[in-house]
Amino acid sequence: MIVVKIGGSVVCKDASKVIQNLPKYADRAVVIHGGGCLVNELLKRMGIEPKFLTHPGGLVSRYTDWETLKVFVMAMGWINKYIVASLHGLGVQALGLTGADLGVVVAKRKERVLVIDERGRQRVVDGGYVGKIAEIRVDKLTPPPLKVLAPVAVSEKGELLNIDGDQLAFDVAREAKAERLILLSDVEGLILGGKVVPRLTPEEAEKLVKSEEVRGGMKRKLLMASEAAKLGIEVVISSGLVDSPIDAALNGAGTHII
Amino acid sequence: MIVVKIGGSVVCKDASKVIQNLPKYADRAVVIHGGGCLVNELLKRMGIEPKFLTHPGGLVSRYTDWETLKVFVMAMGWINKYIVASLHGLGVQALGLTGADLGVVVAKRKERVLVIDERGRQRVVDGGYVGKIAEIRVDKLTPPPLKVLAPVAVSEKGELLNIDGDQLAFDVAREAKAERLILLSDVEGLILGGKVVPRLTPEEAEKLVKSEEVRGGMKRKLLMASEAAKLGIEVVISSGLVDSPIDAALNGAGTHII
Amino acid sequence: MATQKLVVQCKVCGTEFELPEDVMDGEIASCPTCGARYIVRLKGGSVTLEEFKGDVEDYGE
Amino acid sequence: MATQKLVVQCKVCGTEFELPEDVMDGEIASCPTCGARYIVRLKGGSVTLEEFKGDVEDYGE
Ligand SMILES: [Zn+2]
Ligand SMILES: [Zn+2]
Repeated sequence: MIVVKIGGSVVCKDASKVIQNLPKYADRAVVIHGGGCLVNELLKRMGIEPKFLTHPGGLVSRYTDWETLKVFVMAMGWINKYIVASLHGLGVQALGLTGADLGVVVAKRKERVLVIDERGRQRVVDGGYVGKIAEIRVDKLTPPPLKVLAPVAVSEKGELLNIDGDQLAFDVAREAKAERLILLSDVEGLILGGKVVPRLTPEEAEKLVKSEEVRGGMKRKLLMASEAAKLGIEVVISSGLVDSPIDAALNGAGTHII
Repeated sequence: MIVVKIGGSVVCKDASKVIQNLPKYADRAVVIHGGGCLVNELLKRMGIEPKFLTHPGGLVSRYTDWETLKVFVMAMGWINKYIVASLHGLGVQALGLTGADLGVVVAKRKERVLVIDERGRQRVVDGGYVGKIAEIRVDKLTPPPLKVLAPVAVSEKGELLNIDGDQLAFDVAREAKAERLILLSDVEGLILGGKVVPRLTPEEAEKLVKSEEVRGGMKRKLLMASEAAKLGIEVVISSGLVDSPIDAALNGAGTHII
Repeated sequence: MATQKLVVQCKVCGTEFELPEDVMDGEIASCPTCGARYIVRLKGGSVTLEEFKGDVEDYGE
Repeated sequence: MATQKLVVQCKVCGTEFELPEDVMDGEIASCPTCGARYIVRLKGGSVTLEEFKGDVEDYGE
């Protein structure tokens, strides 16, 4: 099985190339998509001010209150159904899911988080509707039919929760003992010195995470990739905007962590 | 099998009573929901002006352009996943679907519609993203697990389409040869002379459709109900806002067309 | 430039008839002789008549 | 009404200590003697200390 993560940057720029390439893999892939960019656009359009939390150590994270959760689920719902409908047009019967459907992704709500408040004091506040993945029912995700999974989980209490798409893709790949995890975004791979790094061992990836050469989202991707590679899952970080991006990734494009 | 339609008025006012009553019927129901009120609220909030078409004969219908379709699918997606997640909290593994998922509801886009334009002349214009149900794959809707279906269909070309929820519920009931179709809304049934009419034959329902005593949405409900009743499906029009509304409908509350 | 008259010919009875000056794409036009109805198509400056078989949705639902 | 001092007692070493006047619900307070940390809970006008076991998410991801 291969796990294909369609990053938000691909979703918002041009998902057509990936979608057209998916039918070929319909009987052996699981698709996970992002869409943060559409969430931001919608929040803006609806005049909802983004809220942030500052954590001890200075890390700032988005605060998902009830209203933001609603927008998150709605935006992901549109992306999910757009992909599924497009696949229908290409002759593939796909099933779009959130974690709530059949309880495929159960998460624990971060009920209490420690923040530094506006007065500079440490305070414990409600964590909002963000989840930490607790259980994946991978038997429900195995193709056929092709499953298209949104980064939305459910809590035991029946709450919908915002979860991280890369983390979800990684967890699904691990639980499914997938052969490959393909992370498609708008970058061609890990770029060092102006060139795509074709291949990394898990150890090299880990070293890079600790270095200054790699930033933010790529850091997290490499960290997860090195973990996955140690479990025998080949991780590919490559572009979802090129022609036949899945074929390309399997044929050596991008950065392979193996 | 019973088909339970949760009308938009129930969704927007208080869906908790129906949701709490659903687990009991999880192994023999199919749920279809509406949500027009949330669509309107979202359109307003996003500053999207509702567009309308005037048809020969004076009938006015909402025009679903691409932007409106997006909002429609997003609003329905939230409602769908909210119901599914709530059921998860009650211990029921449900599967939320649009017609695009597994191709369960295929519709034909109304590509050309006849309108009276602003100058009073007849004109053929693009019909927008509205669908006429063409095929329902009822084998994919049979419980278990409990399916929760949004009024969104897919075209053969892979377009998402807005379809009418009552029509969908009626078509699913017919295709599934359901015993009962329960239409839950914010009214207690067909009210004549200040009282709920407990029972109607299909012929009586048809007569009422032609009379002046019944208006708008209720007219359409009665028309479909009389058709359904002739096929041996008992239709119940009752309130979704009371305690255990499905139990109540099955125990004689509301208007039964049989 | 003088206003150009939009003259079309009925495919049923051959009558030539004039379309209103402000005719829009998709508008329904009827032949004054035989009553045949057409959808007026304006594309790239040319006018064509498309048969109107009444096969459009009237949104009656 | 005179400002009421918010005095609480450490559950570990028994030291009584004062909370800042503008303390908010959920705020972390430390015992000045033993360093034990608490979550301050303000409910219905009364102040209680909840043990802070550090079992809150720090959002590290
Ligand atoms: Zn003629
Ligand atoms: Zn102490």
